[in-house]
Formats: sequence, structure tokens, C-alpha cells
Amino acid sequence: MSITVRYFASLREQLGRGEDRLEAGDADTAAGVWARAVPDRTMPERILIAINQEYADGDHPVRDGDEVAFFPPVTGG
Amino acid sequence: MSITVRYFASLREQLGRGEDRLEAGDADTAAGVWARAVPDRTMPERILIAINQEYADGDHPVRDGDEVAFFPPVTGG
Amino acid sequence: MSVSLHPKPFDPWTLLADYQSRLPAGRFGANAVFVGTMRDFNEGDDVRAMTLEHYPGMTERHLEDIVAEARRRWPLEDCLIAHRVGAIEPGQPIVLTAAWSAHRQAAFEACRFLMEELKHRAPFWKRETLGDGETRWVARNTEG
Amino acid sequence: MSVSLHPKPFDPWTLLADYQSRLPAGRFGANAVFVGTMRDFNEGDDVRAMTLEHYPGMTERHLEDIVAEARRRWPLEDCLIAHRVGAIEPGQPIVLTAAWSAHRQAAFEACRFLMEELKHRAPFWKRETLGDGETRWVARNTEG
Repeated sequence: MSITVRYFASLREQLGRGEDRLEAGDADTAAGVWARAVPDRTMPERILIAINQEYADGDHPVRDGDEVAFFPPVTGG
Repeated sequence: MSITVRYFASLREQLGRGEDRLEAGDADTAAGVWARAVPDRTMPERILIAINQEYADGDHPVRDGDEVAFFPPVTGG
Repeated sequence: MSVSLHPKPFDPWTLLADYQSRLPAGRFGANAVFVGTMRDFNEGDDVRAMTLEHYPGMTERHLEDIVAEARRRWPLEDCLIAHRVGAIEPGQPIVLTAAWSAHRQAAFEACRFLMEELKHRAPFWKRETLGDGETRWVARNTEG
Repeated sequence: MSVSLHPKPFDPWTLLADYQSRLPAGRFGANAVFVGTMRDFNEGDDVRAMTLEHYPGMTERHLEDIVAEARRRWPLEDCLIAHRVGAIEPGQPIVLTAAWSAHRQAAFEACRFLMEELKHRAPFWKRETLGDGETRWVARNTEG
């Protein structure tokens, strides 16, 4: 098992990839996942986070097998 | 010329007619038109009045040739 | 014509599609619509049929005034009001109001305004035929 | 299904007619609808085309949650949300929200709620192609 990290829209374009896979770490959080997956960039302030397709905060715990998504403010409708 | 008086909906049914014609009187008002056209009934409190198809109050002046309509609260839509 | 009275059943979606096809595509962005349909119940009773009386001339004029007022209050591309008159059966549309704008707030607010103004001021009167064949005039509209 | 995503253009009026034909006629009385259409301008610039990205799975789930929340808040007969994804041209519908109720206040409020919630929370992202061929991500939705 591992953690799937996903990026959408302008963030996906800036990073040049839509997905990363990380080994699950101990006592990890969503913000911790960002720090490991994108070590060269501070997590943007207005970013939205979803864990297993539900909105979550940066300090929300992440477990082995989770899907963690990062994306900019939504602009549908 | 004269004044056309019109009644709609439940009021028309209660009076048994949809229209009256009155000779124009001096210094008449909508309420005065009612009193002359329907002398056996006090003008109902919640009645709506239109003069020449525009809403008006009972003390609005009425002139020769005007069409004065009386009807209950509206229930369209 | 942005206001129409219909002695026969009308299909609101066909009416909207036809009307909108004449508006400049790409301009309006937001379209809010309300359709009122005859229910088969009212005030706790079964309703079998309805007759809608109106004041020919004044009704059309008043609906035009409501449209004009909406266009003064909000930045609208267009408005539409359609209303049945005469004998109506449950499940048939009674009224359609629609507003097109570049922005959704204007469209939502104007569409609701058209409907509330129509309910409170436009000269229409409903007479219901109940399940037992008795008829009654609807005394007042519900708040909404 | 009260929620659907459309990779191809959809006709909101056909969708509404089809969906409503399955609802019990005579029950709902009030139907409020919003249709958002792609404009050919935004933030002062000509817009030639648009691409709508979404998060497959989460988007559908989130729209279902919004419908469920509306049904908890208002007495509704039914709700409908349809949304385009992929490449879109000016004049084409992007989104449809609809609410059916016995009462118009519930229909109006629920329809607007569906739309505002969708705008603020549902994972969709717009990328515009401007008149000069340049592309840009829409940074934020307008208030509405």
C-alpha cells in the first residue's frame, strides 16, 4: 500500500504532473504529504485539500492507502 | 359617453353580472361609482379597484368615458 | 413578445427553447426560470380542475409593466412571462417566468421578482373544482 | 439519477422535460431552474473557448452531497444537477440546477442553494482560451 497524491488544474500544470505515489509515513498529515511530495515548494495558502474525495484541512491525518488531492479554488458552474 | 363598470371573479358571480353602464356624475370617485352601481351593498373592504386598467384607490376621481373595475384579491400564478 | 396568455396548454421547455434561440448566444450567461404547475391538492382538498379568469387588456398590460420594472431594477438581457387562462387540469403548467442576464444574481432575483409581483398584483382569479364536484374561488395566494 | 456530467453539449430543456416526465404530475406545483451558459466575454476579455476540468469521482459525489443537503433543508419533490466537462464553446450550457416542490419559496431557495454550493465547493476548474489564443485558468468565481 502507499499514498496516492493528486494535483488538478493550474497546480497540475505548474508541477508538470497529475499524480505522485508516496510510501506511507508515520503520523503523517495532508500538509506533511505535500512537504514530502513537493519538497521544493511551500504549500500555497489558498489551496484546497481532499482526502479520499472529502474536503480536509492540512493537519488532517493521512493513512496508508489514502488518496490525497491538492487543487486551486474551484471555478465551476 | 358614460362610465363602464366591470366586475370580475367571485364578485361578478355574486352580483350576477359582469358589467354596468352609468351616466357620468359630477365630481365622482371610484367609491361613488360603486355606491351608484351597487346601491344595495357596501363596497367590500379588501376589494381591488382599477380605473382604465390601472390600480386606483376608492377616492380616485372618475371621469366621463372611464372604465372602472372592481374585483377580489388576485390569485394567479 | 415577452408576455403571453395561453388559452390552451403550453410546454414551458419548448417556449423557453424557442424564445432563447432568438437571444444572442454568448451574451447572457445566466438564466433563471420558474414554472408553476397545477397541483391536484390545495388547502387539504383534492382539486379536479381549475378555471383561470383574467381581465383582458389589463392583465397583459400589468404583466408588461412588471417586466419593465424588472428591467429597470436589474441588468437583464431579456425576460419572459407566459400564463394560462381558461380551463386547466392538474399537472398542466399555469405560469412561466424567466430572466436572462450576464450574472446569476440578477437572473435569480429578477425571476423571483416577476413571479412575486405577478402573484400579488396581476389580475387573475382561480376557481377550483373539488373532488366532490363543488366549486370554490381561491380566496388568497400563499406567501412565497 | 439526479446528478450527471456531460462530456458533450446537452440541451437543458430536453433534459428537464425528460426528467420531469418521470415525476408524479400534480404533486410538485413549483419548479425553479437555473441554466448557466458560456459567455463570449469574461473579466473584460473576449473568450473563444473553454475547457472544464473536474475530479472524476469526487465531483459526482460532491454534487450528490449538495442535492442531499438541499433535500434536508427544504421540502422538495426532487432536484436535478447537470454539468458539462471538457471542451466548451460560447453559447453552450455549462450547468443546470433545478428543484421541484409543492411551494415556490422552497423551489426558488433550493435551486439557488444548489447553484451557490456548486460554485463554491464542487471540484471544477475553468481554463479559458482568449481571442488572441492565449489560455488562462479562471482564478475565482464571481459572487452571486
